[in-house]
Amino acid sequence: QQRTLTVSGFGLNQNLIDKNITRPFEARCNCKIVWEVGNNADRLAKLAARKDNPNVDVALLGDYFAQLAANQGLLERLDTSKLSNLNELYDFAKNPLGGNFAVAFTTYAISIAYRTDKITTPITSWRDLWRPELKGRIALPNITTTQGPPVVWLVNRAFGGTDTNVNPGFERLSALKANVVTYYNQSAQLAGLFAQEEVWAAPVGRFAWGNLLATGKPLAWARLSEGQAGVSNVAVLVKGSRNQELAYQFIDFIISREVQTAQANDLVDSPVNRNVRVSADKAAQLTYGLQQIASLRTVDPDYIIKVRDAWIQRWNREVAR
Amino acid sequence: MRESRFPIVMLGLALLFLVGPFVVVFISAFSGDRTLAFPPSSFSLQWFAKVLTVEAFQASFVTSLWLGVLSTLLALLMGIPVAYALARYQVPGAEVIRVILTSPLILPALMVGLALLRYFVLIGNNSISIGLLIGHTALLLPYAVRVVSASLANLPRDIEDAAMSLGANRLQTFFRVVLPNIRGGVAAASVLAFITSFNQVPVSLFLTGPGVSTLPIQMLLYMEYTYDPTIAALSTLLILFSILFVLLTERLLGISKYV
Amino acid sequence: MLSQSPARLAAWILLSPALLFVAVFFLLPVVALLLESFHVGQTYGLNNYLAFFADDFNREVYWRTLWISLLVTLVSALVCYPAAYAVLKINPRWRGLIIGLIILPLMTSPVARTYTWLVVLGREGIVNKSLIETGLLQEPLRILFTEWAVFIGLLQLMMPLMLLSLVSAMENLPKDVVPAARSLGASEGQVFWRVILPLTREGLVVGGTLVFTGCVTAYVTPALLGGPRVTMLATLLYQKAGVTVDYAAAAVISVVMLLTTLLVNFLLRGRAAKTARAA
Amino acid sequence: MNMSDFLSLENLTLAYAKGTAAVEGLHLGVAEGELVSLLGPSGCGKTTTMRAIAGLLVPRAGVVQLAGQNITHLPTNKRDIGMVFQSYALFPHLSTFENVAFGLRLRRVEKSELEHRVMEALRTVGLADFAERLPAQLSGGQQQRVALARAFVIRPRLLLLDEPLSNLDAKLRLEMRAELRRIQRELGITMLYVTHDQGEALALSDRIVIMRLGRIEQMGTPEEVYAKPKTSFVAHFMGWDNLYPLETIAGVVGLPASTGYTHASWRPEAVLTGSGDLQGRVLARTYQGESVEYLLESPFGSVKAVVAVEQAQWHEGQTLNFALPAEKAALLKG
Amino acid sequence: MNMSDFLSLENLTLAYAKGTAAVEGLHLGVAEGELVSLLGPSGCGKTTTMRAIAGLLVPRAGVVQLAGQNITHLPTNKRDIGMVFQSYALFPHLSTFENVAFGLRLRRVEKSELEHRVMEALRTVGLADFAERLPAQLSGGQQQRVALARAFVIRPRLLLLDEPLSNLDAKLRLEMRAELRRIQRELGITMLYVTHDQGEALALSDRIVIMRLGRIEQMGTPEEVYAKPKTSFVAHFMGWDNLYPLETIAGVVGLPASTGYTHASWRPEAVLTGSGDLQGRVLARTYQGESVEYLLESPFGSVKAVVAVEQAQWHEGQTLNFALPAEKAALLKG
Ligand SMILES: Nc1ncnc2c1ncn2[C@@H]1O[C@H](COP(=O)(O)OP(=O)(O)OP(=O)(O)O)[C@@H](O)[C@H]1O
Ligand SMILES: Nc1ncnc2c1ncn2[C@@H]1O[C@H](COP(=O)(O)OP(=O)(O)OP(=O)(O)O)[C@@H](O)[C@H]1O
Ligand SMILES: [Mg+2]
Ligand SMILES: [Mg+2]
Repeated sequence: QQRTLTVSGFGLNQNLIDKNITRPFEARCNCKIVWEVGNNADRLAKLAARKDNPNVDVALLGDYFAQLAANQGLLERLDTSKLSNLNELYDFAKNPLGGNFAVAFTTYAISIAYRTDKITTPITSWRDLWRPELKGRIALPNITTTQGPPVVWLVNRAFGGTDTNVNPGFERLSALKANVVTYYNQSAQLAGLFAQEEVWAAPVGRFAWGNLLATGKPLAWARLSEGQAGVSNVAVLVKGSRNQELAYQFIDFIISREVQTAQANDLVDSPVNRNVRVSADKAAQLTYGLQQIASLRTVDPDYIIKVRDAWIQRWNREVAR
Repeated sequence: MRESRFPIVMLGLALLFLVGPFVVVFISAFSGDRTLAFPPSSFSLQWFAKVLTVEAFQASFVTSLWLGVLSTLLALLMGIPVAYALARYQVPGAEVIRVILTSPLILPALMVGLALLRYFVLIGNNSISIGLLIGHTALLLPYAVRVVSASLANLPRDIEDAAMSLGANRLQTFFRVVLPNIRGGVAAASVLAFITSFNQVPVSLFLTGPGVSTLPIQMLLYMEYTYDPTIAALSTLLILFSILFVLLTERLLGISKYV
Repeated sequence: MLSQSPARLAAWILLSPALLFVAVFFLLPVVALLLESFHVGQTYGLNNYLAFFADDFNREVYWRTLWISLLVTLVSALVCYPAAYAVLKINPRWRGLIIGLIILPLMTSPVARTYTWLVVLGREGIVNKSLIETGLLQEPLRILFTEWAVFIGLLQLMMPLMLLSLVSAMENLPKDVVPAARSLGASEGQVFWRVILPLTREGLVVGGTLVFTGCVTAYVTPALLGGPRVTMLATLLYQKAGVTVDYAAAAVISVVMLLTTLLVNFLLRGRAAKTARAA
Repeated sequence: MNMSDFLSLENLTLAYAKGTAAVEGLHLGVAEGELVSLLGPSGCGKTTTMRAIAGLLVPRAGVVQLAGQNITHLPTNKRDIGMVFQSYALFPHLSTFENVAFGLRLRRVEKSELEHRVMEALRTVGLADFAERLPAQLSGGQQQRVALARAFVIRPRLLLLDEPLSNLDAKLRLEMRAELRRIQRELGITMLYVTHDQGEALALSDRIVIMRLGRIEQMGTPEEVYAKPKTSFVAHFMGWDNLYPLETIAGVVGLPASTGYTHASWRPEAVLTGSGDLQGRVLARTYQGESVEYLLESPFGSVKAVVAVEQAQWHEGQTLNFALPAEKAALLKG
Repeated sequence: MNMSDFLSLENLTLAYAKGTAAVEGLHLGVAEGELVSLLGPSGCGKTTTMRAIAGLLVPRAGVVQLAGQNITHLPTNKRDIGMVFQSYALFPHLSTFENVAFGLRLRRVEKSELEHRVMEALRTVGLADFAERLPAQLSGGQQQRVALARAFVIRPRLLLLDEPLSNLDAKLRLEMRAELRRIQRELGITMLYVTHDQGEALALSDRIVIMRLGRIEQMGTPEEVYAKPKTSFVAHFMGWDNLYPLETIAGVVGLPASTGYTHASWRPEAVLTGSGDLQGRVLARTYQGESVEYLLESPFGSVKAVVAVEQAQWHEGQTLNFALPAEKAALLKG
């Protein structure tokens, strides 16, 4: 009987992921991969709900969601000796949460994607989102998404707030309501919103860029004066998984050079394997290279976890209505 | 005898509102563009081809099909005896029984899905597939009871008495006389139940897991991830499927009586 | 008919599988969920409800759900009355086709049906395009992700139920009462107000209950057409249970939904009964 | 058509949708105060004719005149024609009083007059004590009387009744028949009465119109149509059960053979038994209380004879002599 | 109860659920080959009695015996009692042939015999050519004949017929009545026949049982119950329309006043008109074809008289002499 590995993933570009990961891995391991897809919050909720009787082996999560999962005791510590490709990764990717709970398989910048034909003065700052010409034309990530809290954090910073005083950020975001069409729950929704002309500009993670370009609309990736924030996606092993051996093989596989190269070339995920080489024009569409990665202002998962619940409350009350 | 045109105009508007959007989707489904826009700038069949290749759709279509068939069967197996007992015996507390059996219709379906997930799947530690089957069966049971009851009400009791006077016992009477005469109602109930299950979202929403998902849920997911006309093509297929069903069932069974 | 007790036994044998099934697999979990909504620490109380309604975001969601549902019910009644009347008067030859067109949406996946509105109502959608082309609008209207989008989606989703209820109520009008009223001197309008309306009130109640309940509990439409800005009870329920894993809150929302639909159901029925008694 | 006719139908042709005509080229005149019955088998077009008079159906051709006015295209509610339906068609949501008051309210009759007229009408039909009941709380006969009161209280120029008694049981039907006749006499109202029961038509009508396949077959007083049927159809309908082709029977009973007629017929009561030169064997003997009905087998066909019970001495299987008296024969065309 | 009775009901008390008894203390015996009618108004318990005999209702008390065997608690399907229903109760999904074959198939009758017997039965009711039709494709009369064939083809020991003709129209009812009688004679089958139509009961029965409020009011041959009613109820039911308290009428017509009877009654046909020492004013005159019915107003109440049409010279409002011959009176108790 064939073995089955259940992987919880994002679902974005699933067809490309199937091409680059699912099918090659299935061929190699003579097993079957079953995907459970959804946004981070959804999937974390499911992991938590099934804590005592997990039905997922490997989960791919945003870094602070993985941290949340680790805090709730949902994760197994990784035996890194079973990951032969680990040493090819940039150092920050090897143990991003500490305690060997996770391995990062991609990292990405968060910035603003915008329509160059509609917005003639390029967007260069978070503050540009408040331009009157954008009335009813922007989408923000919902607070429960992975990008939600980092965007709040970045905006707060841009308007002079600090980690202990987030009032400037929330006040400004509340004032942004008139410009917001909707708050998105999936980065993937953005492609639709751009394609249907509902939205001209939106903060988004770099991983969705390929998807956005596919709409065929003239789009640019804003170079923000405040700099870009960086977030990693990590792979974790779910506690109680009954397919640990396969799970390690899978994690090792997705950080391998060949997979990381394939994913990068399809603009699915920016690579964290230092041996990956891509052409210059691909590189321009990705968060690529140690230099660029180093320039990102990393958002501290621990901080976000600490403030998230309060932010969700506040967001619901002051922003999302 | 000049009659006011107002009612006809309202009917026309109502129908336009109900069915008009389908036309837009039909046309979008044949788009040759990469993303959804209306009207499309060119036409092709590519999105229909795509529907057939998306694995999630294939798998969930099969799941939905099985789920629909099994839950319909279960609902009928339990519902027909209920309809018969309520129609033919003076059961004490018949009203209470009716309320209990129609409660799945009254309760918000999301609540049902949640309750099953929480207590049946998570706490009771049963598989999601079974939970899904139970949720759907419970939801279809009222339809089965109602539609079969309606057709039993049209079946004169006399013919059962006649069968018994001719020497048939109760079982023989049921299988030789009652069942053949309510098969229209049973067929209508099956169709209605199957369609209801096949289109169900709220109950299924909570009762999906890795590898277990229904077509509507996959469509929802897909729509969150992709904004191309694939869903338009799939919707078109589903609408055509519905038209076929409506034509067939309205002609054969007059299903509008039971909706 | 055998003697009384074997008949009763037979009835129970026929009834018990379904009753057991519903009781064990269905009512038990639901009742557990109901109880959970009252669960506070080790005891029971209304704290969860108080907490839920103390949050003005939740209150806003509740009122929004309520008024959108009521508006959909009202508008569909207003549109469907004349429409149902027309269905009856139309040449029987077309009748089947029209009934078919009414049932068609009911038999189509609500996901597909809601999806159509994404295409139709968008800023590049056919509604905005034609309004702009005819010069009625300068700028495209923002409809998607507003309460109006949810209203329109729900209206289309639920209207067939109202229409069918009213059509069947009118079909069951006693034979010849309309010609009788005409022969007594009633114009068409008078026939409608004095005979048809009072005699189809039951259909209105049934249709109204179906539509209202459907609106309060609908998930797909507010989720797709409203988005997080237009949270409704159903989407909030999903968020609580599926995203924030707050089962107590989710249970509270379920109960609030249930009570709201039961209450409206009860009120509508009460009205109908009262008018019936008065008459 | 007679100029003095109160209601006149001229060359009326009626059809449903695109079907063939249900009624064709109908001419009929009704004098004021007259009660005329339309009698005929199911599907002959009685209801269709009524509907056209009421304005519920637009004629394909022809004219409907009432009191000298062409009303062919007047809407129903402007015609002032009362209707009583087989199904009663009472408004189930209104009390007896309100049912009867319905037409008066539409005419904005002033309150005290309205009450007076409604109660007067209810008294006429003997239902003054039932004013507050809903239709569902009345028996069939009572409902029919409410329908009648509702129709005549508006003082219609004409009252149309479509098989008003056919949903009642036999005893009640007889009672209501008398009642109806009384009310018609009392109010002097012109009535057109549809029925397929010949007894009812005979008992009630000033004139009977016998219809067949959308046309008038014979028209006349009850005595005329009962005693002098002109066609086999009318004869059969009126109970002339012994009907034979003239060529068969003429020689046997001594009637002239070729006179332009096709059939001869005798009522069962006209058959002489116990004497005569014809012979028949008793096939069946049916006791009817006052009389016995014999079914006889004879060389030219079966014969039905009704015999007073005192003279009914023959039993099944016996043979008896009988006669078909030539002077009691009806000679028929077609 | 007679020992030779084929069917006997002894002290039968029947009730629905917890209600009061619908039939109480009924005694009835039916001889083999006899056709007995149960006659009575709606609700008097005729159907209830039938259902108990068929085993569809368990008696609250009493015994049902058939051919000497106590069958009170035998299930319906073991009784071998055929039933024919007012609604026909044909199986809508089965052809005429299969409807008739139903009981034989349950008895596992061998194929060629089954075909033979079914076709035989269909020939008996004249429907051999309709074997393949579905019930919906048959007329009412044909359906009723299928129901009859279906019931007697299993050679039941007893045939129960519950108003089998009441859904047919008047003409057809007469035809089927004769047919039924013929078949009963032919097959020699014992029948219990329920009806509320006195004409039907008179025409068909060997014996008539008149029921009222769940009890037997009178029982006898058709001639007995028609000509010699014992109670007002039976008299009224049998068309003795002129019914007066004995104390009122005795002096007027010269009957002895106190003889233990309470009422005297005359049939309308027994009233003498044109002579006699009583006087009456014509209230209504109803033409009936052969005869005219007069409703007369007299000092002791209204009188109904039926007069042959030739002698019916009086008109409404006129006064005429009449007589109630003492020798034609029925004296009644209660
Ligand atoms: N609504 C209708 N549409 C089409 N044809 C009709 C309609 N109503 C009646 N007809 C046809 O018109 C003809 C006359 O029907 P009508 O109802 O006038 O008969 P009727 O004499 O009143 O019979 P009955 O005694 O059965 O009431 C029949 O052939 C009938 O089939
Ligand atoms: N299923 C039932 N449940 C309760 N009471 C019943 C039922 N059927 C009949 N009855 C009552 O029993 C009494 C006798 O009814 P039954 O049907 O025997 O009368 P019937 O003589 O056949 O009358 P009809 O001529 O109307 O058929 C009536 O008072 C009736 O109301
Ligand atoms: Mg008619
Ligand atoms: Mg009965």
